[in-house]
Amino acid sequence: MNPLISAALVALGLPAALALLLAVVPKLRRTGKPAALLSILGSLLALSAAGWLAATWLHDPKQVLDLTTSWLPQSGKSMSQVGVHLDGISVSMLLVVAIVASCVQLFSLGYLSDEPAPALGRYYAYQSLFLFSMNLLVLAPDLMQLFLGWELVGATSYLLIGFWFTRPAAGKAALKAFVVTKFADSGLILALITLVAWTGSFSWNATLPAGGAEWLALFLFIAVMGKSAQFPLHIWLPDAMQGPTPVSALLHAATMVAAGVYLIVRADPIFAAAPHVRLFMTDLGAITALFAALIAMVQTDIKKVLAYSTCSQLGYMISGLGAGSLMGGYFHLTTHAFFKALLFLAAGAVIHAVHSNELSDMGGLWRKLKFTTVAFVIGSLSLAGLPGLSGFYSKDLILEAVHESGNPLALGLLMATAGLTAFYMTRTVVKAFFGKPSHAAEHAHGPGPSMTIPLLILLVPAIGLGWLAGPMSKLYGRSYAFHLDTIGMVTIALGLGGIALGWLIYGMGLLQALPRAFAPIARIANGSTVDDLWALSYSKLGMGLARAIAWFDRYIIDGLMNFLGWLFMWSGQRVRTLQTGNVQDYLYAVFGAAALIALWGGWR
Amino acid sequence: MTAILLISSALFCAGVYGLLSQRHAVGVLIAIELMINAANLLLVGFGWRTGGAFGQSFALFTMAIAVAEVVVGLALILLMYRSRGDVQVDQATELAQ
Amino acid sequence: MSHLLSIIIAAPFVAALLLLPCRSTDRLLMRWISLLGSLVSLTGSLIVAWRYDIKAGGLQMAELYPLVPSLGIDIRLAVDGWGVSLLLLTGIIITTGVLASWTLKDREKEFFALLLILVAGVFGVFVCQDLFVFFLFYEIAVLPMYLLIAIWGSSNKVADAGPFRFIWKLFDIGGREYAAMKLTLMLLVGSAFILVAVIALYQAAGAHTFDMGVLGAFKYDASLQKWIFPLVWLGFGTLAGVFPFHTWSPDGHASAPTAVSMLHAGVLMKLGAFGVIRIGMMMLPEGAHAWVWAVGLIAAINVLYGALSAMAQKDLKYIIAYSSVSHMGVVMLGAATLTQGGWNGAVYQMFAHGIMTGLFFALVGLVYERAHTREVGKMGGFAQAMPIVAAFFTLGCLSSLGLPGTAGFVAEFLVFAGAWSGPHLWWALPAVAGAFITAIYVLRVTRDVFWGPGPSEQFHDLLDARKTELGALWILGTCIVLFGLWPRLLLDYIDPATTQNLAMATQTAQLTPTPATAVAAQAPPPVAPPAATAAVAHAAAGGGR
Amino acid sequence: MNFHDLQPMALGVLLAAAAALVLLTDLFTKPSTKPNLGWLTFGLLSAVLVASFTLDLRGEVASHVWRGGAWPVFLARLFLVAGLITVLGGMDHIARKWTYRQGEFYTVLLLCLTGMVLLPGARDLVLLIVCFELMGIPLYILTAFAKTDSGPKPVEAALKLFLIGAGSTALTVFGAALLAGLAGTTDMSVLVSSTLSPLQGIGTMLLLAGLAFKIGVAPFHMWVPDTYEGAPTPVVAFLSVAPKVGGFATLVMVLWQALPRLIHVWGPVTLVLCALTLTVGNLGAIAQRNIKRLLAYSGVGQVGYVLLGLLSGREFGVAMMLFYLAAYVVTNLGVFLVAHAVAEAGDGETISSFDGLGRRSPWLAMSLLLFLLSLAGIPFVAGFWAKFFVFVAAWRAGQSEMVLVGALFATVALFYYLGVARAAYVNVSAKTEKIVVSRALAGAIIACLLAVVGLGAWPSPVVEAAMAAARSVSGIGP
Amino acid sequence: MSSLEISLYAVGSLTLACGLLAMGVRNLVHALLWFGLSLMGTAVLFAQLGASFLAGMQILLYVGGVVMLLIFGVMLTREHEHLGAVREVNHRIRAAVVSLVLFAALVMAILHTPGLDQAPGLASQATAGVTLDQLAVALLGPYGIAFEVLSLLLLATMVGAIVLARKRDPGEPTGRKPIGRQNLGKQRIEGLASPIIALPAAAASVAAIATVQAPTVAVQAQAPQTTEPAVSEHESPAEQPTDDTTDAPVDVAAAVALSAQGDQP
Repeated sequence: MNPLISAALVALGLPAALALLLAVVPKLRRTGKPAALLSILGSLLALSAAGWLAATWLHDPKQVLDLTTSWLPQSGKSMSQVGVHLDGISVSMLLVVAIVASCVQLFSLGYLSDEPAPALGRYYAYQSLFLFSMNLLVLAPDLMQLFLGWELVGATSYLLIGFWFTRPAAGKAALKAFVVTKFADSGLILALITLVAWTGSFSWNATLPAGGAEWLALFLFIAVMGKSAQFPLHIWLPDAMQGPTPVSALLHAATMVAAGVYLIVRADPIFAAAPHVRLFMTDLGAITALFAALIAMVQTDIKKVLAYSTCSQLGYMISGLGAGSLMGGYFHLTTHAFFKALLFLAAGAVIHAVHSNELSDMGGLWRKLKFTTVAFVIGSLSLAGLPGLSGFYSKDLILEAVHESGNPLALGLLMATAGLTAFYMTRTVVKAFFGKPSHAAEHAHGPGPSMTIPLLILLVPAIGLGWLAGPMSKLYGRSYAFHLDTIGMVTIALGLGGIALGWLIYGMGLLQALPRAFAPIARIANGSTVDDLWALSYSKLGMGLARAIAWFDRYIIDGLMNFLGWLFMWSGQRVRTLQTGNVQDYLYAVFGAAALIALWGGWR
Repeated sequence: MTAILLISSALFCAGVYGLLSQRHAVGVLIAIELMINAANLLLVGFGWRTGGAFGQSFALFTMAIAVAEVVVGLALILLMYRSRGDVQVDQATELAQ
Repeated sequence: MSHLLSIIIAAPFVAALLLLPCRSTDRLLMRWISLLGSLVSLTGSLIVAWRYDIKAGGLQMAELYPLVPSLGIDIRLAVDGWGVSLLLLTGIIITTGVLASWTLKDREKEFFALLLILVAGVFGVFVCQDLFVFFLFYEIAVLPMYLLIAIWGSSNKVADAGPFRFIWKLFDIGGREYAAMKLTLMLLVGSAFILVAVIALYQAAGAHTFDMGVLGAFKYDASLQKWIFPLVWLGFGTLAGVFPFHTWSPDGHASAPTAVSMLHAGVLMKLGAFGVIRIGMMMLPEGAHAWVWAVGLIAAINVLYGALSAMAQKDLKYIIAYSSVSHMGVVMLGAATLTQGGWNGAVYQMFAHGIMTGLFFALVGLVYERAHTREVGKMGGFAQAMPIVAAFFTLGCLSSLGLPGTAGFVAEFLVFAGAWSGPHLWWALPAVAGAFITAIYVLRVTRDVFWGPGPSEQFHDLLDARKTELGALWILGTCIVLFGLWPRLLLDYIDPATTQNLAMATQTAQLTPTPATAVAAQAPPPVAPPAATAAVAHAAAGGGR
Repeated sequence: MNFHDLQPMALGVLLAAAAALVLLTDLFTKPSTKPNLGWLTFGLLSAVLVASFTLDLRGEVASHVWRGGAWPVFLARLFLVAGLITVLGGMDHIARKWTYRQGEFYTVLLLCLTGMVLLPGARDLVLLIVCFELMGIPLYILTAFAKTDSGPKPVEAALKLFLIGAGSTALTVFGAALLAGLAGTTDMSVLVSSTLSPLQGIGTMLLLAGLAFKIGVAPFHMWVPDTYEGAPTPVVAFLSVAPKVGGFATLVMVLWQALPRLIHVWGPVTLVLCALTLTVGNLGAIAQRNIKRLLAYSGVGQVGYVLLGLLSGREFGVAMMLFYLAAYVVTNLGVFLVAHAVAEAGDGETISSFDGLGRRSPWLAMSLLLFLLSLAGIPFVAGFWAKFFVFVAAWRAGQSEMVLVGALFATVALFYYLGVARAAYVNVSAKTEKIVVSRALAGAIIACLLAVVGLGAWPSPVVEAAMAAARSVSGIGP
Repeated sequence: MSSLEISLYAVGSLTLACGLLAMGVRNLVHALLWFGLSLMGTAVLFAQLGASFLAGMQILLYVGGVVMLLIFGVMLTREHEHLGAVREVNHRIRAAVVSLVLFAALVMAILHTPGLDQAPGLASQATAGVTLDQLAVALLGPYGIAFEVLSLLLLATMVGAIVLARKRDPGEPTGRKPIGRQNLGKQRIEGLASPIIALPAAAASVAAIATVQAPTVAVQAQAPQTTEPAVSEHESPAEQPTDDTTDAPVDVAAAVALSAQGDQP
């Protein structure tokens, strides 16, 4: 067996084994810290395997390795394969996932130190399960295994969001997250069954009948909208912040939400043949980006800001992919994974220190948490697209692609979003770290080593990844040459302008008129009409229909059955009263019947 | 032969009429005897028509059966009288519905 | 002639007989006897699975015992791929059922005896190849239900409303005797239809044997098939919870004690679906072909209807009962597609849903035993008191909404794929919508019952599952995950059997196998059990003119 | 006419002798030793039953007036079994209630049995009617045997039975007169080829009406519930079983044997009567509170199925009908004896008197359940095979709708049978003391139980015997 | 319309009239009398049809036996005067409808049945009818078995009627309630008297049975007196010894009356 494949199997199998072990052996799980260390060890091993794979692929990007076995036999042949498929795209994503996952697991050790032991054990069981399902998704040889990983990731996100199940809000959020994603996943199911109906297997580069790619792409995109929180289905992402911050960092920033983008990248042959859908993607991505950015501006909870920012960046990636530049979308996914994870973990450190998510409780933290402030600032600068940092390069690629695809509307929206992103990140940085310290921020205490090391690790790619664009493009099998043109210049200007504006308003307290202008947007955001729309449709439409049908079943159909029973009882009663007890009537019956049949006998 | 048939049928129907309208147990017995008598008449008639002895012997047997029934009937009527005090057939509705 | 199959059927029966003499005081002995009986059957079905030669396929381990030779009725046992998986399911469910009812208090002797007789009937149906004895076992499987529910069941109140309000005066709707009687009568009306169909088939095929192989291969004329199929479909469909005749299942399951509802929803409803496919579709191809649109339509309604009404229920057991109706709809939908994928999915769903419902009802039994209420509104925050039950309940929920990695997904996916590639495309849509709605109400129940702050003060003795119940939960839990992650364990058995059976169902129907599944249209006649003695053509076949 | 050529009728003769013997011994026994009269009758009956197996009963007596063969022997065995179980079951009751008139009871019973045993062989209309009456009249006497000891009910029951019975005899005689007269002879084998005429049609109908009374077919069944409720239970057990078999045997011989060419006349009428009987029988039983009235209606319902068997063809239909009757005899006797045992324990005859039987006497409850399941036609008990075979026969004769109707009514039937089973097992009653059952009665119930379960498990031998009997009556077999 | 038919019609209509009156009259005894007359009418018809023996039997058996028996039945069960033997009639219309429907069916069938009148035997033996020895040969030839079975029937009827009609079973102590099995033993001493009475009763019943059997055996030789058994069955109660108890006079009279009536062979 090829050592590379065995490495991939280790990356896949080890977290699964750990998750199973922690789940099945309650005693081990209840020990708490040791279980956590075991899980972290597993993720580190997976990281080393991923790293080794990435290294080999870097100097031989065209290599493709497969190890699959039949999973669903049908009439003799096998309908779907399960196993490991290694190529440039999957290896790079594997590395990203491994890095972020191990950092998060390490970080969680410190962040959740005051959790009771069994809960901690349960948390790390979920973490290992998540790592396994994400790897399963990444290494999928065909769309079926991708779907397996896809749903398992959704389930683990449900479990992780609802980790603190005693809190009703967490319960509601977990359910909402799972239901919305499940709703979108029916799109993926439709795609799969169409694919199997046409081609008999689930591989993405099978030949499709004419026009088939359009339908398939549309179904796939519906699932992506759900998972990657695009405009109408984004409502679950902000609520998902109920889960512990490391979970938000891992799932709702770097990996899980990126799965949608990964699906588009993976199923590129299908999307390539579906121009209309790609156009729709670009527009939708742009709209989501702007919409999320606007709402992020008025958020008071630091995690909500980052959540909406993720939503907006995902819009970016999708519109990039829609515009046809696989390189742009996928590279942005990678860079975003790192600096957004960095931002979330830093925010986690802050929350851990201040014990509250609200920006108003923070302020002037740069004195107490020096290193976290540096990390957060670099992360936000990279997000804002400061040239030199990784964020700029990937965002620039996307803007160029959208520009080349000739979609001025989308380009405008995306440019505006770039500016807004810089603005709200500065607002958050200023509100949280500079400004006058609030009461809680007084006695905040610095994060422990287990929290700072992951931040350090994540800082490196957040800064340096931009320069590695060349080798990464070879991995993706696309050409890349960095050149700065007018679009790049304008975005840089917008970014710097946004930072300056943010500093002026929040840092210096000038131009207070602008925040008041944002008030109506705040009302829309908090009211989040889209959210109510979904809730309303569920309670009125869904439950109403359900109650109607339940009533119909119990009182009409069941009623009919009871009526039948009643009818027999009633007729039984009638027959019983026929028996008067008087011999005269009996004789009458006998001879009446005799006369009748005699009449009939005679007539025949 | 049609004469015999007509008469015996009429007698039979008279018996049926009596059977359904009598209230006294003995009355019912009379009706039944009348019906059986009609049957005997019919048998003798057919016997006469075809000349075989089957008619008359069959009639003899029926007579014997009829008498047996009367005897048992009377015994029952006696019992009914003893247990109910009267012999009105349509009052005997102890066993109903 | 191996005697394995008859041992599997006889084991519970013998255990039931062994129970009768022992005194009602030695409780443990009785439990161990019934557990032993079910374990023998379980291991038997495992051995059958082990010794079943997948390459050869077809009917194996045949056995023949004459019963009424003059009419051509003899107990003919054999097992094909489907039989293996369904035997396994029944074995698992009865073992876990016995484990789950370990803490039963009153008259457990009769309870276990009736339960074991019921399961013996079910075992018989799955392996029987003689149409008449098939019907015999079917009746045995249906009958103990009445006593089991009427004596050990529980009553629940139903508000009187709607146009038939006056009936509430006559029956106490929702009570356990009402539920038991309704269940038995509706199932028996169904079996009346089946009886007529059985006789019709027997008569049309020359009235000398009841051997399913012969009756199946016989070419009945199309018009006869056209009116026999609905009889078979409604007859078995009533047990499978087909739409208009499903009303017995919510009341029946809600009133039945734990083990009984586990067995009933878990296995008996599969009996109905198995009957429809085995007799309806395989023996009456033209009939099936003519009526398949109705079966599919009703099945699609079933899925959506069951899911929606489950969403509005307030009693825990009713929710699960309606979800069984919805999942059985998926099975019937798979059967109605007459495609390889659909049938694979249908049989797999029988297995998967059996395990799931078994787990659900076991858990609900535990919760009811401790919290003495099934009102979802009253309960809350149970996870703290009983984490293991909460964990297994969540696993059950994830499986019932079709999360990949659990058995539920594989089955549902195969059915959807089969439906989508089958002649009626739009059936798959309500099914997918149904799966989605299942996700809503199932997870909402988990949140209402288990999550949330601590259990309210009225639930003081909420202790977690003990060892026997734990054993049951572990068996079912591992099955769900095992057959979810690696479906080939079962599909290797089911798939070849489906190819053969489907060939029987489509060979005379001129239904060109749908292009997508490229069914290898080889149609080997089912391997007739070795040297079945030709039934004595009894002299009275002439009958009266 | 010496004894030798009465060989085929040996069973009848033996029974008559037994009756005389019992009557004589009754004279010389003191009241205290009267109970062993019951055992004497039991002994004599079992002796005759054994004789039916050992003696060669084929051949004809007095120039084909009475013909032996498989048909009379099968039915004779059925009657003897019914008689045996009734005597065994009722012995204790009779000895206690009618200590001084036991002898007469057994004599009349034996004479009634003689009539029944001689009935199937009769090939002559006169002999048939006389045997029919010999079966009928003793029943009036037996029903009224409790005289006025315990209230007016038995007498009223007997009176109703008598009045309707006498009326039906008149009908039968008139019908027979018409038929015999037109054909010019009373020999049934000649009757077959008689010329068709409307008068003959009316004669057949009247004869059918007269015979139908005995079986309790729908419009003529009015006496059944009242008589069953009024008369003493052991007599009712016998009354509900033996005359029905006798009635059906007569119907088979008259309709299939003597008047096959008139099938277009009596066929449709019987079909209508069968449907009516099924409906009235099953519906009537639903709302009943008294167990004996319920069993009366259920008996009427069962007659519907037997009639369906009768209709479905001369040979296979009749064979299946015989098997159904065999199963019915054993099951109905069993149920009545269980009801009797419960009534003897002082509980009365309402269904609620069965409450908590499961606890008070488990074996009695178990046998009750099995009997009820057999009546309802549930597998692995005699009743299921019976119903199934009748359905197959009916289907083969083209009555497919009736099969569906029959199957659905079987479900309705299960409703009220389960009602009784529910009372026994589910309901809890205040009384908890064990029900003590006398040895003889227990023996009878166990005998029925073994027969029902035996027939259920291995019906083949009885099926073969029934087929042989059917062949012999339709003139093909011996 | 031969002369025979005319006379048949005449007598027949007469009989019918008496029959109808028997059914319609309000007073029961009158009904009984009319019934007797109609029976005599039938007897005349029998005679006309050549069945002279049968006519004799009819008179003897029906008119003599049955009617008398019924009259006694009425006398015995005469409830207190005010009710009177009246039997007013309800549901009269219903009964009339049924009988008319039946009659219509019969008449229709008679008219439609061909060949009723020109049957072979009609002309030749119009007068002779069936001779006595032919009848006797038939009774003992083909109907021999029926004859024997009939005797069994009459035995059963006799035993049954006696059991039902008697007020007190032989050997039963005078206590009204039938004693249960358990206290049978105690009765032994003072019950000594009962066996003494039982002995002659047993002897009497043996004799009765013998007389019944005897005629049937005897009759096998000579045909005519066949119907005795029908008559003789009332003899056995005659030997019933008059009980020593002072029961109500009515039933003693009944026993005597019954026996008296049956004595004239």
